[in-house]
Amino acid sequence: MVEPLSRNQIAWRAAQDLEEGMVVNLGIGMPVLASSYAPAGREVIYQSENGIVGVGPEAEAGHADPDLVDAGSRNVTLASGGTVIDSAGAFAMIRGGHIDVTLLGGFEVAANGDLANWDAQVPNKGQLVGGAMDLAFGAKAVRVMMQHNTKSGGPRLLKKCSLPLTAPGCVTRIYTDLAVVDVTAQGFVVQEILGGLSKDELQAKTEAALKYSNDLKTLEAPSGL
Amino acid sequence: MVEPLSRNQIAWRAAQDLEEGMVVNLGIGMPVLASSYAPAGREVIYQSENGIVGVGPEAEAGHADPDLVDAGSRNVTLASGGTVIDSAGAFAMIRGGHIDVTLLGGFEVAANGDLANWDAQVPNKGQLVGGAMDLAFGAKAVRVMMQHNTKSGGPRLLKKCSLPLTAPGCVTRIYTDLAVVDVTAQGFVVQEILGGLSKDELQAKTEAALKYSNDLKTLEAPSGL
Amino acid sequence: MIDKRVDSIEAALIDVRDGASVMISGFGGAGTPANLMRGLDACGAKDLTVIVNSLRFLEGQAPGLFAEKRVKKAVCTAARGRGKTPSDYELQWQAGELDIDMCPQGTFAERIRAGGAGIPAFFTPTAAGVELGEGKELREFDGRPCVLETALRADFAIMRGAEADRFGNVRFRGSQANFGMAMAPAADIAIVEVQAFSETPLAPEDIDLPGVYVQRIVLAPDTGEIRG
Amino acid sequence: MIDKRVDSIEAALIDVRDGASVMISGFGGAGTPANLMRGLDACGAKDLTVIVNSLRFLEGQAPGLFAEKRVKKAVCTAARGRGKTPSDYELQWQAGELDIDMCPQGTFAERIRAGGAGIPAFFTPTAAGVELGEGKELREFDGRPCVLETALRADFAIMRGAEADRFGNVRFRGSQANFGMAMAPAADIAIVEVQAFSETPLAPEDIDLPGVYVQRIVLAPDTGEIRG
Repeated sequence: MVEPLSRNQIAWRAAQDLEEGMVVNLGIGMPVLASSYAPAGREVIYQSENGIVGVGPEAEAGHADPDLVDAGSRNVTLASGGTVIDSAGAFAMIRGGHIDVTLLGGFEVAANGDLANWDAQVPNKGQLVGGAMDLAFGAKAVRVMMQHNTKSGGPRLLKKCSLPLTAPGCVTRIYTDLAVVDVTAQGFVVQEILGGLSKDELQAKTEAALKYSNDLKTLEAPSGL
Repeated sequence: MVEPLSRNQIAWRAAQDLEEGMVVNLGIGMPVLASSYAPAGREVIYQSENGIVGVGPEAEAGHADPDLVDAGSRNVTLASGGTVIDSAGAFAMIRGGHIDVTLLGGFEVAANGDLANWDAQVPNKGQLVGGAMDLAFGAKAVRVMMQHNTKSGGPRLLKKCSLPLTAPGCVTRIYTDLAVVDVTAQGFVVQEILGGLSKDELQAKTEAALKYSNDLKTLEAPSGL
Repeated sequence: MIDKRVDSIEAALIDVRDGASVMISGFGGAGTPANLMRGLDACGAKDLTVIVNSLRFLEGQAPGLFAEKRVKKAVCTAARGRGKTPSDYELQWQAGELDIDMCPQGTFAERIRAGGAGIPAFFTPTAAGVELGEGKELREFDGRPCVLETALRADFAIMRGAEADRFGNVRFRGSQANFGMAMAPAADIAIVEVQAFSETPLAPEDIDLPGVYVQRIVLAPDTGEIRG
Repeated sequence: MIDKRVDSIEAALIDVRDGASVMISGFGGAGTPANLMRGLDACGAKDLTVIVNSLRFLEGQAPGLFAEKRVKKAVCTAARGRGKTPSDYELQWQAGELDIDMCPQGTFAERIRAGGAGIPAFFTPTAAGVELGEGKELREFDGRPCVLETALRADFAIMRGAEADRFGNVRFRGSQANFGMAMAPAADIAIVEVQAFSETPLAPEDIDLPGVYVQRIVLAPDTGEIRG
């Protein structure tokens, strides 16, 4: 079997689906890596929920401006044509349906598109919802990037989420280290599968039933990422 | 009897009650004249509901900027320290209780503070509410400037308004050409009366019962305004 | 490369069809999209819903909208003609041919802001307990009566700014922003006529309306006479 | 002459008493009023209600607030400590000593914006139909379920800006504005620590937060280390 995709390779794959002119919000963690991998020459506008409209690359070492951070508290730059608004304005943009795509991390996704990505119910730890729920409810398309399985090997693509939901029925596509899976009215439909991984093997790692696209492709990403 | 106050004199009198640092919205018509008459050296911040925070004097002839108007469509300037926001922001400021005083024109005021100043029910003419209602509901203090009587001599200080209300129980003080009248829990209380005008004469021009302040003063304003 | 410019007023309004809803910014001539308003008049679309502060300013630039009875509904704060003789829209209103939703101006602005911000409805004290608020749902908050107001959205929003770039970022000057800042996010297609186009992206601090909210930019250096 | 400057952090916070409610801006260190937060710690007030995005950032600058159990209620979007060992606020939350109102961040920002804008309550889709939204009033708009959220106000709001003038006008730089733009109007007394004070009024186009919304300005050139 081919090696499962690395985090950067998952991010690369997700970035290939970002289109010219789209307004995109990248969640903290793996999703934010995607900003490095949009195809060259394709102009994507990255919004960050702390107010940045047009996030540019991370600041180079020694050039960080502590007054300019993104929602992941990274020291960033502004893209050409970018500007900064306030948090209430940024969430008005999110809630108002002005974000074409949000790429979010996930704990669990159900076959009906339910997303659980905010409360892992860790014992003795407090809650942290941040902007995840607003993005999951507000963006026009919610796409999830995550490992196909938990660290202990359990499934994350479920019949029904076990953790508290972030938003119901919101996810349209999932990028994992093993596959690209669409959420449709008929449940999960695999669009791309890792080379050398059989359908049975993928299903064994997935709780909910998988269907396959008539146009099933091999999941590929550049090596060395 | 001394001459009733002119429009500019009424505006002058109202302006004397504006205090240092107050944020004040002046209604269209007579109220906007008050901005010329605040005592010298007293810094008052004039807000205009189309977005100006810090309205300065009207533009001098030949220097009008058509892109900078106030809510009365006057070509104005910005005061020192002034800025411009948008209409939704300006009304958030008004509704949110950030306007210390609004001076408004009025058709009728009732002894309980009800104000009617937006719909004179002119036959065959459409309605125009503008920002009057937001100001009457939102400002911390609503003060009305108007002629004591209608053109045909009818009263404007009433037991009960006959025209559709702008806001209930909002008016705290009325400046007319004949008197300064406070609206209190006990109804109208005259604070100042035009020199030579008797209490009986003023009452005859007023529908609702008038009480008089223990500290009743003569209504005065500089001549020649 | 993102480039939101269109070549002409006509091209900017190409898909305004019968039954469209259009938000129109402007206050006292500032931010008033006089060229786009004239274009709206010329495009011939009817059964329109207009969301505009003052019908007088709309009639001033686009008299055909009312003369030809092409507006079926207006959401506005001012529907009074200038003279003693009733205007076309006053006559149509009285005849029941024009539906007018008369809003306090702050409620008008906030309903539009809500439409762009994904807030379907909100409570406000303005108009509670007076005739204009009759028929609206009432509820007290902290002892103060409030009415429920719903969001406004539209197919199109038109406005005027000072300068724009290819991303659709707009700089307003003076008091041009007025209703436009809230209208652009509340419309599917926001169209901004601008006095000047900047070949280089606007500086971050010069951007009042982010291009995310703008779909079309059209260069129109002069407003012509604005009648209000 | 209007002059909203106060001489020190202590003077800026002089009337923060037991039982006060305090909004605190800042995101990822930007706009974080580190000096005022330290002053809040030092002032000793207890039974506080804090309205702040992240309790971790509050504890970072003002550890005494939690170590001394001086916060009775927190409205926030993040109440998770950094390490595996529970933080003071996590322990107090579990023990029922600290009431936490956990809000989606957009709802948090909008509730504050509503508080400053005179909107007592609004409907929003966010959290409708999920556990976090349970217990809230539900209503459908255009077929979409929404929850009713109420406005937030406070006695005080504290934030950091780049520059201010005597009118209280504030310029933010970078992403400093974040929650502060909404918090200042939502508080009776908004206090802004700034890196620099301008002896001349700020230029109109440089003003992000109008002085109308600001009651006190305190000069604090350095933030010191911001712990989050």
